[in-house]
Amino acid sequence: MTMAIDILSWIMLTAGGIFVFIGGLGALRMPNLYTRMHAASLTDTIAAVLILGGIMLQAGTTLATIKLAAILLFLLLTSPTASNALASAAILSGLQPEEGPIKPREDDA
Amino acid sequence: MLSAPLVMLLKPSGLARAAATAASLFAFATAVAMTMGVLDGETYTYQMGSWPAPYGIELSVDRFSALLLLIVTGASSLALLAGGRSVDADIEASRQPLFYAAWLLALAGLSGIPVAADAFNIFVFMEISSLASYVIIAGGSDRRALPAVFKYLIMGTIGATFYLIGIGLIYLMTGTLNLADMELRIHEVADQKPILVAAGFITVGLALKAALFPLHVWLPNSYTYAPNAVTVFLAACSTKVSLYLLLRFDFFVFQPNLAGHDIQFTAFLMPLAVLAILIASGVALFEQNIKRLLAYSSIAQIGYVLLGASFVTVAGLTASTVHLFNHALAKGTLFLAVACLATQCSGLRLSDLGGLAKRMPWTAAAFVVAGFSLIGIPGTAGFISKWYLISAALEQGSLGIALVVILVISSLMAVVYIWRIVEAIYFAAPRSDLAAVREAPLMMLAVTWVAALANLYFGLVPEVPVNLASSAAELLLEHMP
Amino acid sequence: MYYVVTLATLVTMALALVRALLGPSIYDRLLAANMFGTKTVLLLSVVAFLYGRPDFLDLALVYALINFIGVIAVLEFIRDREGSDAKKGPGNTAT
Amino acid sequence: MIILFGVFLLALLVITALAIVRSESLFAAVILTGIFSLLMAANFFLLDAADVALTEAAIGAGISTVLFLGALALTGEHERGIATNRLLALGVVSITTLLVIYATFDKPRLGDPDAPVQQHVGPWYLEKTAELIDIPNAVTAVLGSFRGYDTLGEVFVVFTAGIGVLFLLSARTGWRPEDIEGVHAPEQGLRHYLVPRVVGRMLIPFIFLFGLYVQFHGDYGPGGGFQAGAIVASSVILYALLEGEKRALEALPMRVLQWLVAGGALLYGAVGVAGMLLGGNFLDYSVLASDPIAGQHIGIILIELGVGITVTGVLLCVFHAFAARGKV
Amino acid sequence: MELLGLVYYWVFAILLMIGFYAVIAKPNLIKKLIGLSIFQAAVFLLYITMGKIDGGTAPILQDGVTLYSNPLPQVLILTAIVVGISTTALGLGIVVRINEEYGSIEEHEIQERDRQ
Repeated sequence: MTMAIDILSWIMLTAGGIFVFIGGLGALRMPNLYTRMHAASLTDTIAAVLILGGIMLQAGTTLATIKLAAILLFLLLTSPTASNALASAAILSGLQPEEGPIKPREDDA
Repeated sequence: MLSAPLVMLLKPSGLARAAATAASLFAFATAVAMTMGVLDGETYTYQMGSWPAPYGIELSVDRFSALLLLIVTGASSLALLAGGRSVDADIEASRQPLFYAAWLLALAGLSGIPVAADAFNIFVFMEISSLASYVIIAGGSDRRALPAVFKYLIMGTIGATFYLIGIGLIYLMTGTLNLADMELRIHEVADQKPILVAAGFITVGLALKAALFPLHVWLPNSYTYAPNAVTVFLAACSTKVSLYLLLRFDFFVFQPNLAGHDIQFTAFLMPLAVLAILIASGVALFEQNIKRLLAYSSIAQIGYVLLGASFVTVAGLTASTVHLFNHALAKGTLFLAVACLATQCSGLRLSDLGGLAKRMPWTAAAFVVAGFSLIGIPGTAGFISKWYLISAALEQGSLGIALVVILVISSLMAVVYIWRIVEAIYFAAPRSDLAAVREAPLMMLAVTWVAALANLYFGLVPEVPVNLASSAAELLLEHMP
Repeated sequence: MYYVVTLATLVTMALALVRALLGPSIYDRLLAANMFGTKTVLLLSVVAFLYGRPDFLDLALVYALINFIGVIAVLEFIRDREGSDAKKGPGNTAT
Repeated sequence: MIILFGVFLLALLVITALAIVRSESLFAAVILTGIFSLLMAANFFLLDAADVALTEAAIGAGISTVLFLGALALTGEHERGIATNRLLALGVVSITTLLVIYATFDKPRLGDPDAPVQQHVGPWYLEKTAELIDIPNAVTAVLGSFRGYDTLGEVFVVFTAGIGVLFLLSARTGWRPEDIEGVHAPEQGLRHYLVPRVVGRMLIPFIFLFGLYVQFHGDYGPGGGFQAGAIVASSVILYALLEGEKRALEALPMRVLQWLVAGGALLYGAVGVAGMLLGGNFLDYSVLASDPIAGQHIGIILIELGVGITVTGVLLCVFHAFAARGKV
Repeated sequence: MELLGLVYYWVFAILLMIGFYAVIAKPNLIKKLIGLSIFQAAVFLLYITMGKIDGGTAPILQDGVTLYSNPLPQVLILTAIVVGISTTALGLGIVVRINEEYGSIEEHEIQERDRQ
């Protein structure tokens, strides 16, 4: 049983790590603000779930697990909220999402 | 137990002038009592929280720090007693409680430094005093006070941070923060690079705070645009406290342990001191605003103090400590007189003051007495310290003679710049718009005269400060190998 | 295995930092800063376990909180500034 | 391995610092400063300084960013001038740096257990904390008791800053701290951002509670008065940001805040004096209860409370002073 | 590994340099304050670095752990951080007032306006 939990948690951790990395790449390489935001916020959430979940499995039923759950809850609440506020602020400021095929811009070269 | 009242002073919570004055006088009384005790050869120590010294924080008052306490609390009390009217003119009533609270914090910080025996504790109190000084200087009604304070804040913080780096490096090598303990433990590692660098950082950092010559740029404007009462207080003591720390660190911690440190100390400080004396006096010669003129004169006087210290002899150190005391007295009186003038006149440029002596004879007379003391006319306190300084310089052989020449030149310069003010006040044609000017408020005048008479008293009966200073000097040099 | 996660997080932090440096708009920087904060939270949680001191998770919680407040504060600031820009003329948000 | 992570973080730190100095937009510089603080805090954490990391995060990344933004809102956000006296600066700076680097060569290597730092006073604290004070967090023990006087001084530094900002910003306009309530336009806060408001409202009590937890758990884990003060203050700041200054000030008026500022400092001092009255030295907590260890516990909890109250009060006063200034 | 142990000190020096440079060379007052906080942060790093001990852990006592890092530097830095934020807050207060009086936060513009 412990073996299974271990394996599960390792898988979650590794997957989390990969998502984190992909998110980072996306935030760097995507061509404009909204796509970058998409990459960053989606992977943020899933990576947080996977990594914190993975650690929780490792920790077992201790105080640490409760704290981890609190962190997770907190991240799940704040991270999308921040992204949402950010996006709406950007739209309100007049930065329109581009439509149609996207051309790479100079600063991303 | 005696230092505890000083600490308790730290608790102002929106109180007005009366409370501030009372607290300040109380601190002054405590300081006097401690000075009496210290003169009998005692050293007070107090362990915070009852933890033994290298672990807990210790306070200690010896002969050197008692002198400083006397200066700080005395200056604050005089300024507060006299300054009421002057503060009223600068700051609206609704803001005054905050102002006085900051004042008390500055007092607490400044008096906390000399009593602390723990390097980091000194840093904390240094920050209290500097933050509070920034606040009270910025209280000035002139908008130029603000950039001046900002510059002071930047330079003061750099100074304090340098000091912190120095302490950090010493702590890194010795593992202790208590000054006495540091002195013992630094011995084993004295020849290693971090200690040398630490000595450099501490010296430069404190020199910055003390407005030692090339690092003085923050001082003139801060003093000029501060509220007058604040100038009285800070001019008399804030740089003095940094000087005290500088001497204390150099003589207690570094001198006994670093080979050749005394030579480096002399070689580094003496030229700076000479330059400070000459250049700052020179600038003062041409300055029009009297507060700024006196501020430059302060920079020159700091040079005197360091010059005395750079001889690394008992006579030299006695001279500089006496001068610390006497200069605080003379400059305090001068600025008090200026504050009196400022309550009645619109501007403080020389041209604004034409013929004021006829209108304000008492203020003018006090100004002259203090001015004489600054110059060093026999019979005033300033004479005593100049005398000690010159005799200490003469001990130095041929170099000393050159230094004496410099001292004489700079005294002559002081004669000139004080004379310019006196000339304006007494002999210039009275300005018509000053006809309505009357004498300063009685309270201010009385306090100014107490201070002026103190200048004369300590000039005629110099035993108390001289004894204190010479025993402080011996104390410093006891630590030499 | 913790190491792998730590490494991935660190690299991502570096990438986010690059994005924060490149800009080009304030929102990009803000996005990067936010991402950076979340990654720090993850990093701290993982390192706490790596050190075997899980009681330090409090820290991660504080970071998450501070990060959120920071983003909100910046947004408020932008809104404020645009309010004042609107009076003066069209604001230029790209930096 | 950990040290490699540390070095990696350090590299990021240096890059960020460079970018901060080079960036022409002050706004970007402030955002980067936030990142810088987070990095710094992560580094502190790797170096075993949990309490410091907590403080740096709460104060450096949170509060100081907010304060800088508050000041930026009142001034301009672009740097206009070019660097002046660059040569002089470079000269002074390189001399300093060379000195520091010169000093490093005799320094004990990172983590060397034989370094003098680890020999003298440090271990004593660790041993005696368990014996004399009996709380797990040695940092809190040293802070609160062994070096309680420093902490007292520090509270007064904060206090001074609070007084200073209030004093400065009350100049001229005839504005008094108590007036802030009246000067606000009704539509404040992030009205058109619905989601953050809802979520924020949900989170605020939680943050507040968490602040209290950090306050009172400081004896056992990382935390204590400063951190808790900063967290509680940030929860109120969040409230002010979301609901508008006015609502926040209705909940916690300026007068109350000023009492908090003074009260915390007074509480700290009172504990010290109580120690004296009961026959010990200033800040001697052992005499507060019949059992010295219990006395130490009471003393530390009380002074931490004093610290927390003052820090909260000052940070909020400063925040409101900045925020209100713009609207006058 | 020998040199790696000194890297922290070097980074301290570099950060010190960056912050110090900003304080001296930048004419913008807010930039100066930002520089000042980097400058101070560098010193914090120095202190924390010296307290670290190999194989040690944070000085929060726990059963079964015997080696802790030195708590004292951490205490000092807690104090120093708070001192730092106090200085920054006060500095910002002054900057805001300067901006009100002069309409600028650039050093040279302020000097010009004083000459008028």
